[in-house]
Amino acid sequence: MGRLSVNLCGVELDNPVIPASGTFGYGYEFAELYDINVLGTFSCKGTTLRPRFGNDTPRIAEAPAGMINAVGLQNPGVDRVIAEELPRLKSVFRKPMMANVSGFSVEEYAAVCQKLDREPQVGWLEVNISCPNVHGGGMSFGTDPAQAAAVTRAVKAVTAKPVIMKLSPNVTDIVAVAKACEEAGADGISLINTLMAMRIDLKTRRSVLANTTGGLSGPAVFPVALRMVWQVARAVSVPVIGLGGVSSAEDVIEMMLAGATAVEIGAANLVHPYICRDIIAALPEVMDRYGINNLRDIIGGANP
Amino acid sequence: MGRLSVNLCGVELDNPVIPASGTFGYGYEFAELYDINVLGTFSCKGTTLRPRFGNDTPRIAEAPAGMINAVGLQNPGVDRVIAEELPRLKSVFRKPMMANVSGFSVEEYAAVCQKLDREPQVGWLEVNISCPNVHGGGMSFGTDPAQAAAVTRAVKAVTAKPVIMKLSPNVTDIVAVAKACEEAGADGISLINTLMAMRIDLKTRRSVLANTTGGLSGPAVFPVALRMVWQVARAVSVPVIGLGGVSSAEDVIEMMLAGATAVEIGAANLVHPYICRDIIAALPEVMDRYGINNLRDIIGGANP
Amino acid sequence: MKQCLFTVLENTPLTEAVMRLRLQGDTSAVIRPGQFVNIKLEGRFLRRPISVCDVEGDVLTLIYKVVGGGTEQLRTMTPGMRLDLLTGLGNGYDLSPAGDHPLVIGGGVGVPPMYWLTKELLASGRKVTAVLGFNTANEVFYDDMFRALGAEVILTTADGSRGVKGFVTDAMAGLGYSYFYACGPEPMLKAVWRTARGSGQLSFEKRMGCGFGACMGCSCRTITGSKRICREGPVLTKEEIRWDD
Amino acid sequence: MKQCLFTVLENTPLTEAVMRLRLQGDTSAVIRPGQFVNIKLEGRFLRRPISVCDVEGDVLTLIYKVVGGGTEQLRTMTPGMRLDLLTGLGNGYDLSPAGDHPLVIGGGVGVPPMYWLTKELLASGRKVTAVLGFNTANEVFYDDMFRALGAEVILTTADGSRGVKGFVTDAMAGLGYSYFYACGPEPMLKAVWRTARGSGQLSFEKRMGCGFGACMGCSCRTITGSKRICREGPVLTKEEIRWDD
Ligand SMILES: Cc1cc2nc3c(=O)[nH]c(=O)nc-3n(C[C@H](O)[C@H](O)[C@H](O)COP(=O)(O)OP(=O)(O)OC[C@H]3O[C@@H](n4cnc5c(N)ncnc54)[C@H](O)[C@@H]3O)c2cc1C
Ligand SMILES: Cc1cc2nc3c(=O)[nH]c(=O)nc-3n(C[C@H](O)[C@H](O)[C@H](O)COP(=O)(O)OP(=O)(O)OC[C@H]3O[C@@H](n4cnc5c(N)ncnc54)[C@H](O)[C@@H]3O)c2cc1C
Ligand SMILES: Cc1cc2nc3c(=O)[nH]c(=O)nc-3n(C[C@H](O)[C@H](O)[C@H](O)COP(=O)(O)O)c2cc1C
Ligand SMILES: Cc1cc2nc3c(=O)[nH]c(=O)nc-3n(C[C@H](O)[C@H](O)[C@H](O)COP(=O)(O)O)c2cc1C
Ligand code: FES
Ligand code: FES
Repeated sequence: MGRLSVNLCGVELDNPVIPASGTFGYGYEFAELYDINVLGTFSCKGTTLRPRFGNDTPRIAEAPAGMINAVGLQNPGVDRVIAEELPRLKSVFRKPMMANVSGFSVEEYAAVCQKLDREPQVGWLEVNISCPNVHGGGMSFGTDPAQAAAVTRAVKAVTAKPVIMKLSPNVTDIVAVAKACEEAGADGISLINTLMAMRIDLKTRRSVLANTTGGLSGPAVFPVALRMVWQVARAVSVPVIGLGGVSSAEDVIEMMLAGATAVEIGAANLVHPYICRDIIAALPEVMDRYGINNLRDIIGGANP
Repeated sequence: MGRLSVNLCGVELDNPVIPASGTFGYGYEFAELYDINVLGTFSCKGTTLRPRFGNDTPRIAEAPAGMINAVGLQNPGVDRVIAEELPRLKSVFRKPMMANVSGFSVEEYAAVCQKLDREPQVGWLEVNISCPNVHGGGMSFGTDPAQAAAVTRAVKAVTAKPVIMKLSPNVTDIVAVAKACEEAGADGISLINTLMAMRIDLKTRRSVLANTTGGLSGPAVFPVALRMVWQVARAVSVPVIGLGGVSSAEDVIEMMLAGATAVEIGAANLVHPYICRDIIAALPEVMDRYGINNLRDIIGGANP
Repeated sequence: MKQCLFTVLENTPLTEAVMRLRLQGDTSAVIRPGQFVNIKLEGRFLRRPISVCDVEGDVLTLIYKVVGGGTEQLRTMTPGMRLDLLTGLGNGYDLSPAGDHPLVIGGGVGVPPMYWLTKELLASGRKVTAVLGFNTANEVFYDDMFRALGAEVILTTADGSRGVKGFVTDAMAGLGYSYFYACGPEPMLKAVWRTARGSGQLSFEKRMGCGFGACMGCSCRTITGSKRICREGPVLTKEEIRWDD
Repeated sequence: MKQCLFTVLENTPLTEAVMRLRLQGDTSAVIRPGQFVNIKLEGRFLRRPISVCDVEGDVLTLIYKVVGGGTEQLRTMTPGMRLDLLTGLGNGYDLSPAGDHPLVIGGGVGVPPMYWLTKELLASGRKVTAVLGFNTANEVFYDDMFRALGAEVILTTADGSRGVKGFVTDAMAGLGYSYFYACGPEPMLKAVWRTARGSGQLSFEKRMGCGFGACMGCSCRTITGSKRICREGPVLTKEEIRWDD
């Protein structure tokens, strides 16, 4: 057990650093750049029941200290993920991976998870409940504790793997959503997904995004993410994965002090492709600087 | 009527630029720097019934492209504002000013507004409903449409001045809160206040803020603010004031295209004390660049 | 793909808004004309993608137009300053089907990538005709550079202030060529796609999150399925392109 | 207060972590020792407040300790670079009650503002004793500069590696003086406040949003009501200070 290791829902991670869903593909683009086995694990592109092209383009915009995306869950669908992506990944990644799952109805979530449950490469299911709920008026599953619980229960019923519910920050009371997921059986909580945002192009007088709005991520959201991790980690007893704007070893430690057992890194991968590797390499020295022997000792270690 | 003028709840503004509450004191610090009569108007420090020192210090923290504050409504109380601040302001500002009001119960809001209603210098009441509701379990008035409506009604009952309800962005459904305020009689809506946030000091392993959490503002929040202005402006028929991270003439125009009738500037004043004056000076040239004859023509002029 | 620091050698105006940037560094990942680099600028979150105009040893030439904050900032770079680049991005042009007399078509800032392509096509013993389109005479750049390479150059300007009056497609009518390569604004590409005889390759632009295939920000639909412009593109063949609007 | 661009003349280390920065620009708003400037750094949102150590004509001397990202960035500034400063912030020390032999007490990076103060006190014909406290010998700076001005200097180090072993208050015991001025870390100020005989002025630090009175970020309670450290401070009189903890 190294200085960096943490235990995420019963599975030991060599370190808490996890590339976030949607910013690391299915892993092998980055495997061309560095040995991705240095990672704790990684969360794959959000996978849905059917293949999706996603939203129209443009679906990326620049923001102060961040970016907005409206990719809209482009993915080949769970069957091709299992048939093509996972086998391809096997040759470059020998650790359990985190399967990120999305859906537009409770049944869809369950169907995708049931299929992924059979895959030995999948270590955790990360269930993204910020997608719009087509049967529930378009608001996301993640904005209503009762619906969040319903998704959690449906997924838990079809899988023996640890289920991590990934929450949307676009809510009044993040603790209520987290607790509802925990009570419904979630094995962990990850947060935050993106903050709903928009930019208008002054020349065209239209949204920069074809989808009108999109999700803000990157350093800009870090203080909001940290606050939510802090609130949720104190309210639930399952592990919390912290993410949102993390881009340095110091940020990883700050998230862990706030209560995160592991830390995901999203947008930063897009701009600095080696950042996860570099953060893992930098952690021991930064830990020394702040008198930290083992990362697992500091989880939730901050005082108000 | 100049190229920059707009009409805010029946009162003509020379231009839409308004320093935001809490970042411009009661005006006269800035009057030492430039003639503040160039402003559309300004919103004064949040005023409460009784004097308040505010939260303990430290109550300021740095964030990526922004800052966090937990000042906690330090102000001398409405009676001294009327007795001392307004007379002092009179000598440097000859336009109607916007009185920003806070409270911890519906009665307090009403009591402060009733007193300010008698002051001829006050052009608008801007009612900040993001303060914690001490009688309602600590959640802010701004997070529940019914309570937001209750404050609006109570305030409208005691004043003939235009009432602008200032909303908190820490909600699932900003449109619901805005509509509740409009239905309860609000003459305008301003948004956003700060996003609840936190930072932890790695050396002390404590929150950087004595108050643990604080409010994020500055460029980091601009895309979130713009999205909310866009959503609210399409849902209500009263004027909307847009704010959150505005720091250039381009940002002012972007907010107006999203639906803002006027635009407030907060944190940017603290770092660039002349910024409001400079933005007003820059607007005509930037308008020319984007083919805008009169600012009032572009309010809500963007397409999805 | 490689991430490397490059040193600015030159950053000079070619026209009022178009600049030539010459950079020195590790160019080993830059292997094909039509590829691009992605440039990190201080204080901007996303990198800015710019096509490779030329590469000679460890010197990279980029040509960019100042259109917004990032390119405005790039304009202020002076020799000796350093830039963090991702290099060797995108598929680039496939030269093998070019035949003996390919046509290269560039419009505006679509001209620069055609320069290196033309050089390579000529180096392989082919004859090249280059149709270069601009809006107006004082926006023209690099036509002399193409001539110096040995290409036949046909210049067009929309207002007729230099060369053929009209669009690149006007100049193409009646030309004989074995294959074509095109880069330019989307309306130009669409016109070329619609009117060009025979087969060819066209290079596209999309807003990008990463530039190396990680984010799915730049996807486009083709008749063989979705492709990432940054990885399976920016060059698509005429046959696979699907115009949705 | 003034907002001006200053040019870096010098940025050199005095100790491992402490740097001296000399800047040229419009110093006209800097009128009293104990005032500070607020420095904008590229990529950081809030300005960084630093006390004026000296001003001579249009040259400002600042001394800062590298403690975090902003001061680390400041360390990389080289001569010729420019910095955006707000100058002339804070009340500064009031020299009128100093008497004929004031004591100035500086601890760590509280030493720099005492330099200009000492210079002014000496210029007005007073005798000055300066008690300068540091942690250890290799953190000591500027003691020779105080001596060169003509002040009597008593050096203290917490570990006794130079000068008197102990804290500034240890060195103060038994000294005769007409008035005192102090700047340093809060525990030092508290100890000075508790043990110093007679009257004096003490200078405080607070996290700041603006530095010029606009945000109420830096408020502190005094016996005469709340004061903004950036405007009614950073200098408070011994008599008005309230310690809440
Ligand atoms: C593969 C590729 C190759 C390119 N090659 C060149 C070239 O050789 N020369 C050249 O002048 N330009 C080229 N462009 C366009 C260039 O990337 C944009 O002009 C530039 O990013 C604008 O940045 P800005 O900050 O000045 O503008 P802003 O409008 O402020 O940029 C805001 C955001 O939008 C993006 N963006 C804006 N315009 C475009 C665009 N046309 N395409 C993609 N993203 C855009 C920016 O990258 C940034 O993320 C290329 C684009 C792509 C995708
Ligand atoms: C009136 C005044 C005068 C000062 N004079 C000097 C001086 O002459 N020499 C010197 O070395 N230091 C001085 N300081 C302290 C100096 O401002 C901080 O060390 C510096 O801001 C740290 O910035 P950073 O980015 O390196 O650290 P970080 O910890 O990364 O800064 C994060 C944030 O906290 C603030 N902060 C951190 N430490 C302090 C502090 N001690 N006081 C106030 N804000 C702080 C920063 O300004 C920034 O907003 C003074 C502070 C004040 C208030
Ligand atoms: C381009 C892009 C695509 C994303 N796609 C997904 C996704 O498919 N599923 C998901 O749960 N989150 C997705 N996210 C959200 C990220 O996983 C992460 O929650 C968010 O970006 C905040 O982290 P960051 O600030 O480090 O980027 C995506 C983010 C980006 C930038
Ligand atoms: C230091 C500070 C103090 C503030 N005090 C108040 C206040 O008293 N009342 C209020 O309604 N908003 C207050 N705000 C919020 C601002 O008015 C504004 O809504 C918010 O900061 C977003 O705008 P910005 O990003 O331009 O700063 C304060 C903000 C800051 C930074
Ligand atoms: S820009 Fe990220 S996949 Fe193409
Ligand atoms: S720092 Fe803003 S009032 Fe003092």
